[in-house]
Amino acid sequence: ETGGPELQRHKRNTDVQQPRIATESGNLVFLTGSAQNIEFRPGSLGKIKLNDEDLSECLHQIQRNKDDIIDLKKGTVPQNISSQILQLNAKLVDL
Amino acid sequence: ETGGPELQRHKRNTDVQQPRIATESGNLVFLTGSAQNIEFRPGSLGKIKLNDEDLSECLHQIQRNKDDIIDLKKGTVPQNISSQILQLNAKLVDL
Amino acid sequence: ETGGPELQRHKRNTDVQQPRIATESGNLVFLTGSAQNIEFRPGSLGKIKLNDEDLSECLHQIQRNKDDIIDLKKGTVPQNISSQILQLNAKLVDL
Amino acid sequence: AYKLWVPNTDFDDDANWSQNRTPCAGATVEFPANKMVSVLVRGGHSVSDLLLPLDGELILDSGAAFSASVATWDPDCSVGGPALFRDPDRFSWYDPRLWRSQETTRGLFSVDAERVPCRHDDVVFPATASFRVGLGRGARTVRSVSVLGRTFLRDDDLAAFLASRAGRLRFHGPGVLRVVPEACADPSGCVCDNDEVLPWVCAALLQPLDGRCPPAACSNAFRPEGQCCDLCGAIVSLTHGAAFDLEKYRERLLGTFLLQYQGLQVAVSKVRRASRVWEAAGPGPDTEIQVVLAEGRPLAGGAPRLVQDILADIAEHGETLGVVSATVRELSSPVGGGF
Repeated sequence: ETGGPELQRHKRNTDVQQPRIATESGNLVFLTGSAQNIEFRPGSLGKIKLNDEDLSECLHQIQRNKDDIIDLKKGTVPQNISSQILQLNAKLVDL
Repeated sequence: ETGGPELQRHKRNTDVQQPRIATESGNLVFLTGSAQNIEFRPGSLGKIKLNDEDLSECLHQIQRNKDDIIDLKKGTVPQNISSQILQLNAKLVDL
Repeated sequence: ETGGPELQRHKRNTDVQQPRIATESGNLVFLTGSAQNIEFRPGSLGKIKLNDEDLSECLHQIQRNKDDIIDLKKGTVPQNISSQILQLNAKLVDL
Repeated sequence: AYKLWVPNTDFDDDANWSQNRTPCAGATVEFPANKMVSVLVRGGHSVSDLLLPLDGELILDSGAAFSASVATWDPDCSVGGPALFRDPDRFSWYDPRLWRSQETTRGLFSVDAERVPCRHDDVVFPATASFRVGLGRGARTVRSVSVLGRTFLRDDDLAAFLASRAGRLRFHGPGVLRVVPEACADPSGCVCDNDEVLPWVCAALLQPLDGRCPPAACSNAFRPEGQCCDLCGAIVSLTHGAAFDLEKYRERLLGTFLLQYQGLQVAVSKVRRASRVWEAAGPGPDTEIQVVLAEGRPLAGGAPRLVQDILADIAEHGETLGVVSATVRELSSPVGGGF
């Protein structure tokens, strides 16, 4: 008789996969169920550090790199090229 | 009786200041207080991996990208442009 | 009496470092042995999030940035430069 | 019949910790490095240091949390050193104290060998708790095994699970566990088939007593088939016919007689007759029904009267009950008793 509800509860629990902190041959592994996230929410002054690197700082650098690349792609011509071409044009005009 | 204020203080602290590993609807959440960090320090030969990606490798790539962008910004002229301009100059001299 | 062998065993095991979740001045620190990893494995539909940022998305951006930089380095000449150089050539031919 | 595994490896269970209490606020917590274990965490815990096993897992239930203690810690907490998680390998499949069956009704008991899973039992490990089982040596066969909400009825499936990481976290030892999905189809009962493993069962049961049985409180104490230590009371052996129904007979004893006898417990099961060395060799069934009447402590002395009631009942209703004959095998008397 006690088996009934116990088994019932049992069933429900396995459907939602619980997050786990696992160790595998000394490796530390964080796992979640199929649609569940792993989230880091440091306080406003708190950091997430990977060894000595600040992860938020790294992520900001990714964005800055992206922005720089967009600028570069816009084809802002290197200054010395522009000036050389201007000089060439001038010389041709002077012929 | 001494437990009263202690627990009280404890309570307040867990709400605000303590870094925490918690679960929210099956998500695994790492939280820190306003000025506390979460730090991951694998051994010197150990890695930090997101699924199969090596995070340190990713972070190095960010730095490499940044360095490359600095180089690109310096306006190092693409070789074929330089050579074309040299040819133009030569032709003009030969006139 | 059981503590004896238990501590003994512990001693021997410290050669292989146990993964550790520690506190240092209120910071939450995850540590592994010298060749051991720290790994994050959300479910197939789960994400790794830093506050509201999707970390996997960030890592993809690193790769996209890298690809973009490679393209930029190949010296794809900005269009207006190419056309100006073509014009110069044409003028020289017409001399 | 099913057998439910009782002990757990939960973080929140006091019994799993060296000081018989869960780690206090700010504790240093230490798991044995080389013991694989799966540990369910239900509550919130404030720890200053958590040393994990090299292979294992902490499963975080919905209310679970680990927080790093900052300013608050229990001043008594550092007394006695770190909170050590007790050896998760200490639970043996063969330990009768670690199983529960439906026969825990007051007045009924099972002999020790039948308190661990029998050949036709369904074995259930509750997934509301984490656990670890030492399979010991040898091969065990049961009807089914339920683990983590899955019921294994095929041997290949069970073997694959046991070899998986989830399986290795929960089952260990060289022993082999098999399933043969045959229920006991005989209304007269099925032999438990644990004779071979009785030495292991008794070793596990008597381990806290240094392997010695407590002295019986009567003269003529006896040891029933499948029991580790001597009992006081009586054994009645029944030769059963085709109409015998073990469950119905058990209920009959419980309902008709047992309520009148305080302090007496009854175990009814089918046992192999051949194993009794003093049995007169001859034709007949190779099994019999062992009815054990066990006196509690202090001795109430009701066994002889209950034996008479049982014999009288069989004399009157034997044919209906499917009992061919009944023999009183053992009958103890109190030490210096006035019988």
